Amino acid sequence: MSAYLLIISTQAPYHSSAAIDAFEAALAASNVGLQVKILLEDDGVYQCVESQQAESIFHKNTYKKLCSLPLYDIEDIYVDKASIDFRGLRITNDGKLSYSIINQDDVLLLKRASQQILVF
Amino acid sequence: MSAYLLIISTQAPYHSSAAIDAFEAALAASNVGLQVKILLEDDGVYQCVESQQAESIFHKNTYKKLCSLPLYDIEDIYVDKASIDFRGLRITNDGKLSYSIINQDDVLLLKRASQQILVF
Amino acid sequence: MLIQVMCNKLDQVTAYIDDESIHFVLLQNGVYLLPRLLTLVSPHRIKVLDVDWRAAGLDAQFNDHPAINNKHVNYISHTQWVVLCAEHTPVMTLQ
Amino acid sequence: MLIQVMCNKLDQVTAYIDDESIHFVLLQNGVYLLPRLLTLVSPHRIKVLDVDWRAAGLDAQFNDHPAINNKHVNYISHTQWVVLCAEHTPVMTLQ
Amino acid sequence: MQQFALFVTKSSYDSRNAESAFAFCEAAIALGHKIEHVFFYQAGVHNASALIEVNADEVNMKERWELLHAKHGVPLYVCETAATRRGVICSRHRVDSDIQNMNPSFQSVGMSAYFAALHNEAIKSIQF
Amino acid sequence: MQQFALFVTKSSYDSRNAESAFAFCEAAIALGHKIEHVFFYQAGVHNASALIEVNADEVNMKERWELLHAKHGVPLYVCETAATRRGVICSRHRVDSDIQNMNPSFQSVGMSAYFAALHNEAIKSIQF
Repeated sequence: MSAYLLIISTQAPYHSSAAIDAFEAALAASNVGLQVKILLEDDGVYQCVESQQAESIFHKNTYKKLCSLPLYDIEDIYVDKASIDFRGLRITNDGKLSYSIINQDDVLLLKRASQQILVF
Repeated sequence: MSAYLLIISTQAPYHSSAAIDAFEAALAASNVGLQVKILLEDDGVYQCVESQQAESIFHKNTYKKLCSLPLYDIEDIYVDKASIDFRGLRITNDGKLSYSIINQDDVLLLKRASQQILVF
Repeated sequence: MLIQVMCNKLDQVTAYIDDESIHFVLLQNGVYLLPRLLTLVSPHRIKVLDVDWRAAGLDAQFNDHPAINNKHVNYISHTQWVVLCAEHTPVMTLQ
Repeated sequence: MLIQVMCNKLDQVTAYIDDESIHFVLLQNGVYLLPRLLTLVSPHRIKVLDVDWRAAGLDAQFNDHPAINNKHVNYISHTQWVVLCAEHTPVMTLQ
Repeated sequence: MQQFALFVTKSSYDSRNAESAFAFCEAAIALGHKIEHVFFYQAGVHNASALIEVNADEVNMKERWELLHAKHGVPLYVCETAATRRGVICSRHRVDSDIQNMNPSFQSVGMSAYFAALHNEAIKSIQF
Repeated sequence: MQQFALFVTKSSYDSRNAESAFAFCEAAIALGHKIEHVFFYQAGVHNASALIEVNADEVNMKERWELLHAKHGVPLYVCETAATRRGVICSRHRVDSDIQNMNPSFQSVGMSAYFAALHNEAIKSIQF
């Protein structure tokens, strides 16, 4: 497997800028040709709730932003299953956003096998 | 009991500015004649570890700062016992700094009976 | 006493669940606490800022949650939030 | 893999305790994790930035802690910290 | 009528804190309550920066605070000590330079300004 | 010799993050390693403010970064987008104004500047 940058997004959308900061970092890295993988972990899993209504607080929908990642050649999006379960969410991979829900062992492998990691 | 402002300091010293920001807020409030009480809670209890060596990181000793509070007419300093115990600390009230170690019920009373609360 | 909860940290609020006189208003990341807080605290003690709840999009996620589904939750407007803050003393904020 | 721990949040590191290939360097508020982390992870996997540990002043608090008392803890200088970061790939930071 | 004093501790882009505080002010004023002042402390002082520029489709807190001040006369107080340490400077307090990056809708004050108002127990402090 | 690229995400007064990053740079350089650049993102962009003033007995990160740049030639890169949103402005990018509060030891760049360097797998990224 070739070297990749892993961007870990751990915060819920909107109330801090972390989610958007992670998104923009991923775009910039992919733009210069780095292989980028994204992991949503901890409160970051709230970003892939499809029914977000960001317009109610005049922000831009994070779910839709994530859906645009393949346009920027970022295809590898992972979501930590333990984080989903702990929060009682019912997030499945049948919406517009394509991602892999992975268990704790695979999350660890994803981190260990990366060349560089940034956590937001 | 007369109205008082409760300042709750919840962060360890140095690595964030919260502890010093709380200290300076307390001084300013006392300076204009408000009755101020201070509660150290959560990681804030690390501020009353007497053996801090802040000079190793070129900062000013938070314990010594707390010791100066009576000079600014702030006499009521409380430390949450549950936070001390959870961290395995052996903090006792026999050092230079005078404070009361209080249990969870009294912490709650202290908050409920306050007129205003600021949390740092 | 009113607690403005802006964070999704359950351990920050557990000290207050047994005191029936304490009320909670959930906003910002605090809205994510709602499903778990409802298992510990009676719904009448909890208010949720409506616009922040809708931004999170959690209605569809928890539509089989007993309290959320049965409309026992008090979703409030900014105006109702201000009224709450005027009513209670003190108001403490958890970020 | 090396994890730079700058926060005092045990739940942020528990996912890594069973993997013997993962090492920890504790700095800033991460030094406060040391007593609890030592109950979960072998001391050879933990390094503690010496100046930050001394600033916290915890030596006297934990002088009867088995590992801390018996000098099994690796307190390191800035130089040794850089060496560690050069040795391990990747380096992840928890704030 | 209730009187409120707001205490804002986070910067406007990194957090929605200032947005919540502003929404509170608008709703309170609409109800006939009074906002005595909004006080900016810690990273909240960055709200007073005159140089922040966000995209046209993003929430613009600079404009919102200016509006609150202009339309309703709400004093926007910035803790001078906290602001100086964080690079938000009001030239009135400098003799050596005419550099200033503080939004003129904001006013640089000592921290006591916040607490002096709290002697009036009718004023309720709300932290953001 | 190891090459490092540092990624700083916190402001200098609110956090000791920048202090740790600086200590890392000094130790690395003393060991003969190379700091390719220090990149400032999120609230880290406030490190580039020219207007920060701390007390004489407080850690002065502005001076430390200036020293690192002057003495060792380490490039200090500031993410322009992140900085603009947070009120740290470099006048070279503005036609409408001569306002500038960015420390001249720092350089305003696009975010790609950080990542382009990581194509070289010998360069190790360290986040602060």
